[in-house]
Amino acid sequence: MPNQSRVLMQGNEAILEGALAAGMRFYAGYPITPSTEIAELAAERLPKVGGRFIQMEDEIASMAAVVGGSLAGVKSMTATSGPGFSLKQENLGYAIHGDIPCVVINVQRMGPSTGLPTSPAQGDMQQARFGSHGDYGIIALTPSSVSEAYYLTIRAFNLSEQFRVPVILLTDEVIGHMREAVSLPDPSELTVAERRKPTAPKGEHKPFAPDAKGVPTLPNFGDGYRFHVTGLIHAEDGFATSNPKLVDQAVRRLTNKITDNIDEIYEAEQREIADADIVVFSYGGTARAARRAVRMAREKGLKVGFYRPITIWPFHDEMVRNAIAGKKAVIIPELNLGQMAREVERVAHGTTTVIPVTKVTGEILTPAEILAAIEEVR
Amino acid sequence: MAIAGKIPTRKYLRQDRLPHIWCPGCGHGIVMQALVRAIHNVGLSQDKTVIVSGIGCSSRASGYMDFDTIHTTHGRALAFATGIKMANPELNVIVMTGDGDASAIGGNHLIHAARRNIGITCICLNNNIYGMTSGQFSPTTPECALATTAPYGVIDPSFDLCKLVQAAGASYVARGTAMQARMLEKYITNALKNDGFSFIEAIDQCPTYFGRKNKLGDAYAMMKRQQETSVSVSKAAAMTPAELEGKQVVGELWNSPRPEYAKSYDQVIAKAQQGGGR
Amino acid sequence: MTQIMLTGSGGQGMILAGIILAKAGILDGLNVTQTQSYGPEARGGASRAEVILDTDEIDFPKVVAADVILAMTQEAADKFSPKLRAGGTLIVDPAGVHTVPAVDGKVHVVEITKLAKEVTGRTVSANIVALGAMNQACSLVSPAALAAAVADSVPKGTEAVNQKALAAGIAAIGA
Amino acid sequence: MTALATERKPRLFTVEVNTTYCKGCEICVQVCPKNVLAMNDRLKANVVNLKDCTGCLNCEIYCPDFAINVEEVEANA
Repeated sequence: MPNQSRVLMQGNEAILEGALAAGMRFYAGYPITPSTEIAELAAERLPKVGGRFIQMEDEIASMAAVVGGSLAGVKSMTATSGPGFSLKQENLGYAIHGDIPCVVINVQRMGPSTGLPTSPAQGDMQQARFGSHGDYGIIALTPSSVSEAYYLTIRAFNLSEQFRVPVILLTDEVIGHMREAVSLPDPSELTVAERRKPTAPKGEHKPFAPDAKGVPTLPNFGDGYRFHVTGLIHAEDGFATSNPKLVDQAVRRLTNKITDNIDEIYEAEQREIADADIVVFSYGGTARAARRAVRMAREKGLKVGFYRPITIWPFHDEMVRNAIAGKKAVIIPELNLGQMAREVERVAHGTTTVIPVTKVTGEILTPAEILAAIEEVR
Repeated sequence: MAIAGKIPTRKYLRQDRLPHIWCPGCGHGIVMQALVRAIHNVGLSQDKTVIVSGIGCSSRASGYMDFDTIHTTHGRALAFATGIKMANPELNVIVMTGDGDASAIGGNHLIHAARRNIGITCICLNNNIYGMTSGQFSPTTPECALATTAPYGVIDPSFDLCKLVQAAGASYVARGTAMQARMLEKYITNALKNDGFSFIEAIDQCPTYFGRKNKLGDAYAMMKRQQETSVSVSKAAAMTPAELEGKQVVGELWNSPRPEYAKSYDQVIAKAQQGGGR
Repeated sequence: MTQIMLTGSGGQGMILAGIILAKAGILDGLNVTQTQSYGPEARGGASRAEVILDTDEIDFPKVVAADVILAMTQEAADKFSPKLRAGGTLIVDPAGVHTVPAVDGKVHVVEITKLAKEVTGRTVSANIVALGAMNQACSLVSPAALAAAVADSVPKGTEAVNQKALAAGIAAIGA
Repeated sequence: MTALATERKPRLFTVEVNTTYCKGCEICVQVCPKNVLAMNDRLKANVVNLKDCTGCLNCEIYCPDFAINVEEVEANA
C-alpha cells in the first residue's frame, strides 16, 4: 500500500505492538473478552521475534507466570478483563511487594461479576488502585486513542522497569476494540528503558536495598547472585523480618517510591483550562465524547476546559487542584457510578462543585449527554 | 578415603538462615537434605538453578537453600515456576510444595504442569496436614484421621497424588518416605535427570500436629510406621486391592519420557520464523 | 465528517467491509475510526460496523447521525434506519430487506447478494459489492483507495474476484 | 562437640553435632546402628560411643536439622 506510515489498527492490536516494541518477550494469559485479541496476537507474533507465549490454566496462574518470567529476566505481560483482573489481584500484590516489573493490561468491561462481557465500562478504576490487600503504590495509565494505547504500553514497560513495579494499562472496551489510523514510529525513535542491573559484587548485593528514588536493583535469576524473593515482609537482604522498624520501612517504601516520583510518572492532557469556568475531567474512551462536548460548548460560547489524566494512578492531587481551583464546577463523565469523581471531590475538598456524570447502561456516554451536564451548570 | 555417599551438604545451604523454623522431628529437613544430595549427584550449578516454593511449612525450604529462590503465594509455586522455565529454559527449576499447597489450592496448576510435561522437578512434601495453620486436614489426610477441622474424623477420601499426576501426563513419578531417605535421594536424582515434568511425593512426618492429634508417637515412630505401611512397586503388583488397603506404594511409579514443553515451544518458534502459522 | 453504518447479520462480512472502508480512508489521508458490535450479537443476530471519516481529529468514535446506512437484513434496516440523518442515504439489499423503512433521505435498492452470486458465484462477496455501491452512491473515498483497500484485505488468491465484485457494485449505481 | 575415635579401628571418624541447629528430636539416636549417639541432659544429641562409628552417615542423612556432620579422619593425620 502506498502510505505505509499510517495503518489501521485495533486498540488491542496496538497494545501488543507497543509491548513488542518495548521489548516484551514473554506473555502468559487466559482468554477473556474483551481482551482476548491481545493474547491471540501475542501467540502469533511472539515466536516470530524469539519470544514465548503460554496460555495458562487460569488467570491466577497467568499472573504468577508473568512474575516468574520477569524474575527470569524477560519483560513479561498479561492481559485480562473484569473477572480476570479480580483473580489476578493476589499475585499482582506479590509483584508489587517483590518490586517485580511487569505489565498488566485490563481492558475493562461492564461488571460487577460476569456483568456485560462485551460492553464498555470504567468500573475498575478504584480496583486498579486498591484491588490487592495491604498498602502499596501502583502505576496505572489510561489511553484515549488507539495510537495512545501503543505509546502508553511502551511507557508502561518503561515505568515498570524504572520503578520496579507492575504497571497497569487500564483501558476499556471502547479503545480496545476500536480501529483507528496509527502512525507507527521507526523503532529507533522510541525510548525503551532496560532493567538496571546491580553493581555491587555477588555476595555483597542487597536485592531490596533502595536507590535514591527508593527503587532496588534486583538481579535476574541465573545471574549468579543467588538471592531470595518472598511475599513475606522482608528486609533489604530479601529475607522475612518482623522487626517493626524494618516492616514499617518496607511497607512505606512501596508507596513512597511511587508518590515521591510522581512528577516523573504523571501525565495529563489539559486544554483551555486557563479561562474556563467549568472543567470537564475525563479519561479513557469516555474522554473522546467529553472532548467533543467541550468543543461543542466552546462553539456555543461557553468557557469550558478539558482535563484528561493519562496517568490515572498515582493521582496528582496538586495538578488536579490547580486545574479546578476557582472554577464554578468540575464535571466528571465516567462509565461507573463516580469512582474518579470521588478522587476529584477529595482534592476539591468542597471548594469547587464536583458533578459526576455517570452511566452504567453498557453503552458509552455521548457528547450530547455531557454537553447537557455542562449547560445545566449555568 | 572418602566416606561412601558423603557429600558437602552445607555448600548448598544458606547456613546463616539456620536453624530452620521446622518443629523438632519434622521430616521436611530430611527431604530437603535428600534434594540437596540429589542436586549434588546430578551436578546442577547453584547459579543456574531456581528453587520455587508456595506457602506452608514445607515451602519455607526455599529460603534455606543457596540458589536463586522464590517463596511465592499459596498454591501457585508451579505457576510461577512455569513462567521462569518458559522465560529462560536454560534454568533448572525445582518446586518444593506441600500436600495442601500442591493438591488443594494449587491442584489445577499441578494438573496442568504435568499435562504440559514442562521441565520442572516438583517435590511434594506430604505430611498429611496443614502444619503452618496448626493442624487442619488436607486432601491427603487419611480417612478417619483427626484434625482440628475434622474433630470427628475426616470423611473426605484422600488423594493419591502420584496417580493424579501420572494420569495428567507427568513423565516421571516416584514416591518415597522420609525413612527411606536414600531411596528418596535416588528418585530425586532420576527426576532431575528427566527432561520433563517430574513429581516426587515425599511422605514425611508432622509429629507436632498430625502425630500428636492422632497419637502416632514421636517422629521416629511415625517414620517407622510410614515405612511399615509402604509396599514396593514390585510387591504391590502381586497384591489385591484389599491387601493394599491402608498401604502406600513406593518406588519409581512411572518413567516414560516424552517431549518437554519449553523444547516443544522451540519448534513453535522455528515454525513461526519460517513463516508458518495462520 | 462522514458517519457510516454497515449493518446486517453476523457472518455477512459487515465488519470486514467497515475495515476496508476505513483503510481506504487512511489511503486518502483522512482520519478514521471503525467500531463494531461485539459478542453474541456478532454471531448471528443484528451486526453492525461503524466508520467515521474526517479531515479533522475525530473525537467521538461512534455514529451519532448517519450520513450513510447500508442494511442487508430487515432486522438491521428496522433497527438502525432511525439513525439516518435528514438527507442521508439508505442502501438496502432486497434479498434481505423486503419492506424499506420510511426515511427522510435517499434510498437505493441494490440487488447486492444477487449480483455477488452472478458475478463471483459466491454470496460471500456481497459485502464487497455493497462497498462498491455505497461508494459510487455517496463518494465516501476515492475509487482507487477503495480498490487498493479491498486488495489489501481479502484472502490471497481472491483479489481478482473481489475486484469484479467491487466493479459490479459500482456499476449497479451507475455514473 | 567433637569426639575422636582412637582405638584399634582401621577407619576413624568424627561426628560433629551443631548444638545450635539440633532441636533434640532423637532421630539420630534411633537410626544409629551402633549407639554412637545419645541425648544429653540439655536434650541435645551427644556423641557417647565414637569408637563404634562405622561412617554409615545415617545420623547425618536423617538429621532434619542439618546439625550432624560426619567426617573421616585421614589415617596419617
